[in-house]
Formats: sequence, structure tokens, C-alpha cells
Amino acid sequence: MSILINKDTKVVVQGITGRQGSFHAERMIEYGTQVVAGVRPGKGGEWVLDGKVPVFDSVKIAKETTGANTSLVMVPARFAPDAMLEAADAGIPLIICLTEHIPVQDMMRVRSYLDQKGVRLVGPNCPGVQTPGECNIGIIPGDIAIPGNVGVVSRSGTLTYEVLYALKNVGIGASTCVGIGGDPINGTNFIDVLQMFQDDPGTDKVVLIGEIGGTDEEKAAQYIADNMNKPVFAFIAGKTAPPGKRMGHAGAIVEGGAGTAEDKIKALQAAGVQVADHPEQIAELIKG
Amino acid sequence: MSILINKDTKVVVQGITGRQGSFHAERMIEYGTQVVAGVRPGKGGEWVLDGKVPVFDSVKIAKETTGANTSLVMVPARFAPDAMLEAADAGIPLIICLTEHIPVQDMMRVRSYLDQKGVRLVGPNCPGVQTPGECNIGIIPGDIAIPGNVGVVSRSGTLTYEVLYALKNVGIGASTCVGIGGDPINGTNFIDVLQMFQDDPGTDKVVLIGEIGGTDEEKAAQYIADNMNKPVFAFIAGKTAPPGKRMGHAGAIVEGGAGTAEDKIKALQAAGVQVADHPEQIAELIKG
Amino acid sequence: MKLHEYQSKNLFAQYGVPIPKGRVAATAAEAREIADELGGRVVIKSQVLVGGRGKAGGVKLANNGDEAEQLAREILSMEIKGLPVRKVLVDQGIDIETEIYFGITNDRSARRPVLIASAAGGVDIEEVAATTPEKIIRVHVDPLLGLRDYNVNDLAAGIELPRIHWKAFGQIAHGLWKAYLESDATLAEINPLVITGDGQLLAVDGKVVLDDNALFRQQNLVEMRDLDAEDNSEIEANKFGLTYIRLDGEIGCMVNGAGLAMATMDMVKLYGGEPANFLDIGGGASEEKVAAALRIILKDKRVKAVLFNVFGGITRGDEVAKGILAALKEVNPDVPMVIRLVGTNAEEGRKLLAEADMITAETLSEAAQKAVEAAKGA
Amino acid sequence: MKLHEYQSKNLFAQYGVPIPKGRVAATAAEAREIADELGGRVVIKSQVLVGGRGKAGGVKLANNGDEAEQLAREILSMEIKGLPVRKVLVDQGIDIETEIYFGITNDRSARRPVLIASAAGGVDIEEVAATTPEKIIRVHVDPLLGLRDYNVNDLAAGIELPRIHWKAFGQIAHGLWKAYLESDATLAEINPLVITGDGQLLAVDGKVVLDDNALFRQQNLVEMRDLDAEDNSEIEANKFGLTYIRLDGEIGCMVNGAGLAMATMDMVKLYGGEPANFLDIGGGASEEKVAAALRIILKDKRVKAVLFNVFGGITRGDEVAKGILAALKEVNPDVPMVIRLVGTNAEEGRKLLAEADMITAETLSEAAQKAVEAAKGA
Repeated sequence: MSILINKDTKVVVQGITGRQGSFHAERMIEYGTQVVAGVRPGKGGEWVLDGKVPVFDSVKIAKETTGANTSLVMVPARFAPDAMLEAADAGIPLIICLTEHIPVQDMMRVRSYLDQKGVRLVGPNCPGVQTPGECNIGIIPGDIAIPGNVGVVSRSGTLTYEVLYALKNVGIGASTCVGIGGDPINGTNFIDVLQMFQDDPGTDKVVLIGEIGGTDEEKAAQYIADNMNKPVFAFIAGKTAPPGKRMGHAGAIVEGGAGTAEDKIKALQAAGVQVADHPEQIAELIKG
Repeated sequence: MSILINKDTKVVVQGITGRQGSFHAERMIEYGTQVVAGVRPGKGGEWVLDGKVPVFDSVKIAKETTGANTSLVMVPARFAPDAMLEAADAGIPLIICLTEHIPVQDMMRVRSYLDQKGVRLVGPNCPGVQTPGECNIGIIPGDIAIPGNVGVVSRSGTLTYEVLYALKNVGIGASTCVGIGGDPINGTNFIDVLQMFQDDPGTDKVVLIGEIGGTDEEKAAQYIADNMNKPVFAFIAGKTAPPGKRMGHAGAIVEGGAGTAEDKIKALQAAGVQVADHPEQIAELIKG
Repeated sequence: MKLHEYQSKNLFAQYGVPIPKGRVAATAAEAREIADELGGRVVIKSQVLVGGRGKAGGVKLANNGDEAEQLAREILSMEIKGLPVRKVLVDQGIDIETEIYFGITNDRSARRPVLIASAAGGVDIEEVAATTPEKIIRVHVDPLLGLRDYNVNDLAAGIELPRIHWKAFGQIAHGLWKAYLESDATLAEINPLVITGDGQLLAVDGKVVLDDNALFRQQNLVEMRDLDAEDNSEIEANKFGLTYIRLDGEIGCMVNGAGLAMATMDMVKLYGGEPANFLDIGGGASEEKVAAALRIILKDKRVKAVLFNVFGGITRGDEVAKGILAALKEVNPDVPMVIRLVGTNAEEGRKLLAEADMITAETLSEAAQKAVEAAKGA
Repeated sequence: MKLHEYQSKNLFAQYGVPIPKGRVAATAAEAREIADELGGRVVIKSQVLVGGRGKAGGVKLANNGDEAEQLAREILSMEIKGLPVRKVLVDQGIDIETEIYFGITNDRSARRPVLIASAAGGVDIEEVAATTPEKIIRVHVDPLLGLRDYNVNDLAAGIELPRIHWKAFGQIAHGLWKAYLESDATLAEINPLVITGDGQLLAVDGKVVLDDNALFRQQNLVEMRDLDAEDNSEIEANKFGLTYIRLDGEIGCMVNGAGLAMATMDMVKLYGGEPANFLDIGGGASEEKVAAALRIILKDKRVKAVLFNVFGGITRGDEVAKGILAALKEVNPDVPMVIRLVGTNAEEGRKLLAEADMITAETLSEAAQKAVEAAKGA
């Protein structure tokens, strides 16, 4: 079992004709993901990736023609807000946006619109979602995770790979791995994913990978204390990050004394979460 | 029993310090309606109507202070869109807007926003809502209807009074009378109200008063055929209206051959609705 | 409020929509001058606010200044569907390859703006919609988001616009949208949007209808109003806050409320008469308003009887009656007057009016019947 | 990107927010000239992009041109928190009656813009929020609707602003909102917004922080960038698409991915070292990028060892290794280098790097430990 995506997920890739888009779409297909369509306005009717994927002028047409039910957005930042709105307007219920550097005000408008449409967005500025063995949407390497019963949710990219890889090395697999992204305004937060994992019969344990900035980890801790009976393991990056500086991710910043790693770790521990000192330790903690 | 409003409804009047606003608020209080607050920015802290009603600077403050759960909007057209947005933002679940002449594009934006907030709007350009004997919000005269089991829904003002009055004259009362207004873009349509009447145990029969323009009566007919078992009686105004002309109400216009009284009457009759030749006949038909 | 073709196209041009070179002329000599400037080959188009001017001979092609002057003179002396032609638009002749329909309007049932396009442009779009609806592409715009590029892509793909024109079409779409939005239009239409022989897109004809309720914030556009195209009585009624629409019958109607006014007209017809007008005097009934309404009704010499139908709700019936009596004294009508007054203090009102030599009625049916009879007797 | 006070206030003024008369000066003579123009009584304010300049002596009151020149000279020779003062703002002296805080920022957890106001203005708003949170009024704005009058009313009522000032406050609110919106600000702040003795509202101090991700559409504002206020190495890193932040330790870190980079720093600390920097080289690792990153790290003379931590996922480990080797050859560092390479083709990569006299590690823990040891030994 899994959350968000599985072997039946049909993906439309917005920006499939770009360098990044075509490269990763190819990897996704190799993984076994059903990439049923690409979108590039003005290129409708063409086929890409050696004729494997048809391109459409809009998400609406792509969805009507192929039945796509998930969109992967890999267009440049200045086009990404419209790309998400387009997918939502076309009735796509799940949008995964990898694009980094989207202006915050744009994201506030997009998120408001998506909420009103009841559309789930994962990202932006995230590595994507992977249900090992079934479906891989985004840029999480296909060979670093094996199927299993641990749900993983993270604000980070390579740090997540690190944890997945450490789990794999001790023979532990993942039900689904969700990268929620490093931006201050995103679509899906920890609580959303924790709830899905709690409800997913295929997930027995959960790993949460957080970092400095905002208060989402603190809210997640509260949620865990109130609503979860599955064990949760966590790592929080940024203990040594200085205040007032964005640590690469737009959302990773300690501002006005809020958003420190210490606060988050304390909150999680108080909620019964085992917090690792370093990412590789997660695997040891889970193995027990 | 009734729909939308009853003796427990607490009303805030936006525009209570205006000539129209204060006049009708006074009538509403005489009727027994709980008018708990008025709103006029910059006049917060004053009391109006001989000290009966406190005035607040915003709907939000009025709601927090008085527990108002319904707003009556009686401000001029250029301020009415913001007044509705304000009530919605303040968390008022029911807005009744009497204001006429609101620009259509403003109304499209307002309606879109209210939908996303899950707020019910009745109107604009409507006479209001009356639950005889319990609560009267708007300008429907208080003495032309008696409590009863007939639900009335109408796009018109005085034409509705005509029907209520004719019903009263033969001893028939109304459960609730809802004026949905004569504008092309409004908040609540026939189907919304028909559904409420169908579900309301206090309503046994329903009167629908339509007019030329749009296709809401046709859609209502379909709804009645598919979903209602309570008898419905109707009158449609505008059989003699020439095409291409707005008959007073912004929404009352036959355009491109659509929206004629004939089409609406046919559709209603096909749905088993008894359609009266003239408004006073409604009372006779119901009396049977 | 409708804008003329030249006004509409100039508005579009302000928002970056390309239009043919041309100018409006009020005389044949001016038309010649413009034709000469444009190189001779021009279209002379009557500027009247009714449809079907082409079929009526109000649009002609001229090959040189002489022809332009001659044709402009002819057109400027025409009347089309009762409206005098006071101006002609002289546009350069266009080498037309393809004609597209492109409009933006308010979709009442979807409650949002809709872009409408069709590759079958140049003709009546309602006819296309009726006969070959699949040729009409509709794309809704979210009113809080405004027009997005993907809306335009859906439209361009829908009408199978050749890729080479997508960029130009996109600019036109955004221009038309801004024109629609910022002028509070209920319709902003380009028909035809032409693809010329050398691959340019041009708005060859344009139509804009403004939302009358939004004119308070559109002062620049209000100044373009062409009162020639409107009924004098309707203009007069507007000044007094009345809504008046002239019809073809003999029974003048004066009613408070639009729905009730329509119902009253319908009743007149039901009893064998024909209403002379729609007239809504709105809430209350001040002496001044009633008098103005009476004057307007009676100006129509076909009126053989006047029917008042007033539901005195908020306003008390006796006060309404007094207003009517004062108005009657001022206007002094010579046709029979039937009044039906109900609601608050109606009894008192009816008594006052009966003394004033008016025919009174209790119900709407009775009132309509009496008015029809009175008109026949008059 | 931060704007200076004078830039922020000029931006606000463009949107109709009233500001004191004044101008920026780069020399004491200019300051004197401006003071004379303004009538003598002026405030001389250092323009530096750090907080607390008042406490540092960077804001002074002058009563005449002589004093202004003297004080400007003093301030222009100062360094505040390591930043040289290159400009002063010379503003007319204001008769202050009341000081209000008024700002607009992005509320991360509400996911919408928030207006923040307090009658306790003029001081650090975070301090007010911490000690007397009830004095801070927050009103959210719907990002699709934009600022509405009722938002402003809620704010004005919340801070109990006297009615007489509501209109002026409303204009300032709409101006500040437009400035925030159209410049893609993450913060637009007036502190204090002053009510003067004669009842005027004036933005006496201003602060604007722009969204770095939106600078592509803010060319006019980008030109105001003050590179003096930024770390040279950070500017250099930016050019290569790297994110670099200087810290105080001795172990240089080069990592792909922001989260992993933070985790790597944390590991260094965990094993008793101190990271010298945060550095994210992003996806892939081209020779050029790696070389630039190395140069930037090694420019910091405190660095005693460099730790590479690369998760070769999409990019293959052997290619990453080759990129690093080429970069090493170019930069030729004289401190020990520890590399930990995992993921796709990591084995091949590690072999290549071991031959190049680098210390290799299998896990992040091992790598951090080895780097700390190497730094001690160096």
C-alpha cells in the first residue's frame, strides 16, 4: 500500500520538452511510472522520448485525451504559477511541483486558488514523490529505496535520499516517500502527510525529516501527540545554522528567534518522537 | 418550520446609518426581528434607532461582539461588493443583499469568492427573506403574509408581495418567502431554494415566481421533475416583453432567442408544475 | 450602452489589438480625404448601433477617392432600421485570408467571463452556434484570477489556429481581455478577426457593450454615448430614475416594481389589450416621479387608456394616491385612467382616487379588464 | 534584497505615502546644503542595511547647517556593525505627537499577506510582540482579492486610531499595499508612522525587503542593490548559482542539496568541529561549479580542512569525482580534503578520488569525523 501515488497513477509532465523535463520523464518511465502525456503550448501533436509520450497544447487537452490524474510541474519559476493554476483548472487532483525559486506572493495566490478547487499540491521546490516499486514522480533516484512499510516525509531533497539509502542499506523499505519541499509557502505540509500515513494500512512507521524555519515541525509534533499511534522517527537539519540567513531553501531561516532546530527537536521529543542526532542514525533507530 | 431564517436569527445591517438602512431596520425590529448590530466604518461605538442598535466599525467586530449570524447589505452599489466580501471574510454564513445596480463583473468576483468561503448569498437586487411570524429581513412588508406551509421563491419584489397578499386573502400562509433577486449573477438560485423547501418539514407546497431571462426556471423545472415530491405552483412574468430589452431587472432580458416566458412555462409544465395565467391565480390553484 | 464600431476598435487598439488603418468621417469630403490618405482602396462603413447594416447596404467597397466620396454620400443619407447614419468609418481595404470570431462576454449560468472563438468567423455567431455548435469554442476565465495564458492556449488549440499565429493571437486575447475588464464590458467582440494575406492578424470589425450599472466609473466611455440610437422617452425616463420601454400597444402602464410591471403587461394582453409600454416607477411614488412617468406615457399618442398598478407596501396607499392626484392635476390627461391600489392603507387611497374621476379596481385582473374596456370605449 | 531607508521611503512616496521632506547625501557639504534648504532643523540618518543604527550613534539631530555638516561628517566616517556608512539621509525635523508601527509581510503559517499595526510604534516591533502581544493588531489579506477597505478599517479600529486620521491612514495603507505588491516585497514597513503636532500622518522611517526570487521582474529595484552590505563571497557564489553563507568555523563544507548541507554542518559540530560555511552546489556538479565553490571556500583563510559530501543520485558518482579532480587541479588547495561520495556509481568515484590524495569516507559520520581530525592535524 502507499499514499498519493501508486502503479495506477497516470502522469502528465508540464514542461516535458525542457532539458530537465525530458531527462527526468525518461527516468520515470524507466522506473515503470505511467507517463501518459506531456504539455507544451504550441507543440501539441508532437511525440517525445522516442515516440513514447504524446505532447499536448494544454493540460486540459492532455487530461481529456489520456486520463492523466497527476501532474508533474517542471517548468521555470516564472511559468510555474500558471502551470499549477492550469492543472487545477483542468481538474487534475494532484499536482507535484519541483520548480525552485517561485516568488512567494505568486505562491500565496496559487495556494489560495488550489485550496478553493480542492486540489492537492506537493511542493514546490521538492524532489517529488516515490512509492518504491510502483511509481516514481520527480527526481528522487529510483535505486535508493526499496518497497517497505516506512513512510517518509521531508522538506529536503538529497537529505531524504540519504535517509532512504541508509534504510535500504539495512534492508528497510519505504511505503511512500513524500518530498514536501523547502519553500515557506507550499502545498502539502507535514500534518497532511502524517495523516495519510496514519490512515495507510501499508505504513507501520513514519520518518519525518525537517529543518529550521517556520513552525511546521512543531505543529506536526502536536498532531503526532494528538492523533498518531504509529511510531515516528525524526531528524531536524540546521542546528548550526545562524539566525537571519536563508540556508539554501527559501523556507529554511530562523527569524525573530522562531524556527530553530532546538525548538523543533524539543517539540517532537515531547510528542514521543525519537529524534536522531544524524540522518544515518534514523535507520539504526528504526531497526531498534 | 422555515428555511434560512427564523426567530433565532441575529442580524447585522451593513449600511444601517443610511436613509434606507435605518428605515427598514426599524421596520424589521417592529416585526420582531433580532437586529443586533449595524455597521458603518468610522461610526463604531454609536447607537442608532433610539439607542436600540449598536454600530460597529466592521462586520468582524460586530460579529465578535454580538454573535450576529446573518448580514443584511443595504449600501450603495459601488460599496456593496466590498460589503459582501467583508461579511464573508468575517465568517457570516448568510448574506442578504438588497442593493440594486451592482456591476456584473463585480458580482462575478464576489460570487466566486463567496463560493470558496462556503457563504450563502441571497440577492443582490432582491427584497429579502421573510419567515412570517418569526423573522423579516429586508423590505418585504410585514403585514402581507401570514405563517403557513407554502414556501415562496421569487426573482421579483412587488410581484411577490402580490402573491403573498393573494395567499393571505384566502387564508393561506407561507413557511418562508425568499426573494432571490432580479440580477443576472446572484447568490442563490431557484434550485438552491427548492431543495431547502423540499427538505423543510414545515413546507408542504411551493410557489415559484419567475420571469424572462436566463435559464434558471428551466433548470428549476428539471430539478423539480427529478427531485421533488411536494407540489409546485408557478407564475412567469414577461410573456409580452420584447426581445433584447432589459425589463427593469438587469437579468430580465430575452437574448438570442433564449430566456422567453414560453420556454420557461413549457419546461415547468412538463415537470408537472401548475403554471398560473396571472399572479392572483396562484392562490386559487393552491386552494384547489 | 453600446459603442460604435470605430469606438470599439479604437478602444481595442489602446490595449494593443491591431486594427486596420482608418478614421471616422461625418461628411463625404472627409471620407474622400481619408481614402486618399489610405491609398484609395477603402471600405466605407456606416456607424449605426444596429445589426445587419451590411445587408442594408451600409457597407461598401471603394477603389479610389472619387468612389469613396460618392459612396460615403450615399451611406450618410441612409437610415438603417430607423436610425440615421451620421458617421462612416473609412478603413483601408484588407486582403482577407481567414476570418475568425473572437469575443468575451459574461456567461450568466457559469457566473464567469467566457472567451468565445470560432474559425467560422465573419458571420452571425449565433447562427453558427445554432447550426454547427461544434465550431464554437468556449473557455471560461476565473473572475478572481483573470485571463491566463493557458486559457488562450485552449482557445487557440480549439479553433485549430495555425501555430505561427499563436503569439499574435495571445497578444490580441490579452488586449481584448483588458479592454473588457477595464471598461466593464458585458461584450467585447472582434468579428471578424482577420488573418491577412501577408500573415497579420487584424481586428476588422469590433463591438463593445458596456454594463450600464458600471458607467459611474467609466466616465471616459460615457462621453462616447450616442443618444441618436436611443429612444427619447427612454432617455427622459432615465433622468427621473424610471425604467421605461416603449411597446406597440394602446394601454399605458405605470407600475411599481419590474416583475409586477411585466405581469401587468401580461394581464393586459390576457384580456385582449396590448400594452403601450413597460414602466417601473420603483419604490415609493413621489409626486414628481409619477408626474414625469405620466407625461412620458401620454406623449405616446397611441395610448388610449392608462393603467396604474401599485402595491403599496412600504409606502402607504394614501400617500401614493395623493402623489398620483397631484400628478394628474399637473399633467391633466384626456384618456381614461384605471387604478388598482393594494397593500398598506389601500382603502383610503382608493377613496381619494375614486373622487378624482378615476376608475378603481380591487384586483389586477379587474384592473386589466377595465383598462382594456376603457381603451376600446375611448 | 534589502532597500535602504531612503530607497524604501521614496518607493512608498511613489505610491502616495507622505514622507518628510529630505534627500540623501554622500558628503558633509551636501548634507549642509540640504539642511539649509529645509530650514536648518534636520535629522541626519546613516544609511546602512543593519538594525540598531540609532543606538550605534548613526542618527543625530541638527539645528542648523553648521551642525548638519559637522554631524554628517562624523556619521559618514563611521562603520556600523562592520558596514561602512557611505550615505546619510537628511530629513526635515518632525514635530512628533504619536508613533505608530505599520507593516505588511507574508504570514508563513496563514499563507497570506498580513497587515500588522500597533499604537506602540517607534520601537522594535518584535519586542512589543514578545512583551505586550495585545498591542499588536494583525489583519490578513486574501491574496486573490488584494487589500480591501474593510481590512484597513479593522486595523484602524484595532489600534484605536482617532477617527479624524482614518482617511489619511486608509490612503497610506493602500499605498503601502501597492508598494508591497508591485515590488514583490516580503516586508514593507513604516516605523514609525508619525502623527505630527498639526495632525498630519508621515512615514518617518521605512524598510523594504524584496523577494530574491522575484527580482527577475523587478529590474528597477535591482539597480538599487547595495553590494557594500553583502558578503563578497556570497555575491561571488551567487554568480555561479551556488548558495554560500560564511560561518565562523574552520571546516569548509561543500554539499549538494540545502538540507544535506545543513545536516553536514551539524555533523561537523557533533564531532567537535565548527563549520566554516554553508555551501549548496545544487543538482549535478560541473567542473566549473565545483572549482568556483572550492575557490570561495579556500579564500577564507581560517579553513583548515574541506569536507565534500555528495549524494550522487541523478548525477553519477564517477562524473562528480572527475569534476572534483579537475577543479582540484585548477585550485590546488593546500589543506586536507575529505570526500564522502554515495549513490549511483559511488564506488568508481571513490576510487578515482583516493588516487588523488583525498581522504575518502563511506558514511557522513565517518566523513565528518575525518574532517574534524584532519583540521586538527593541519
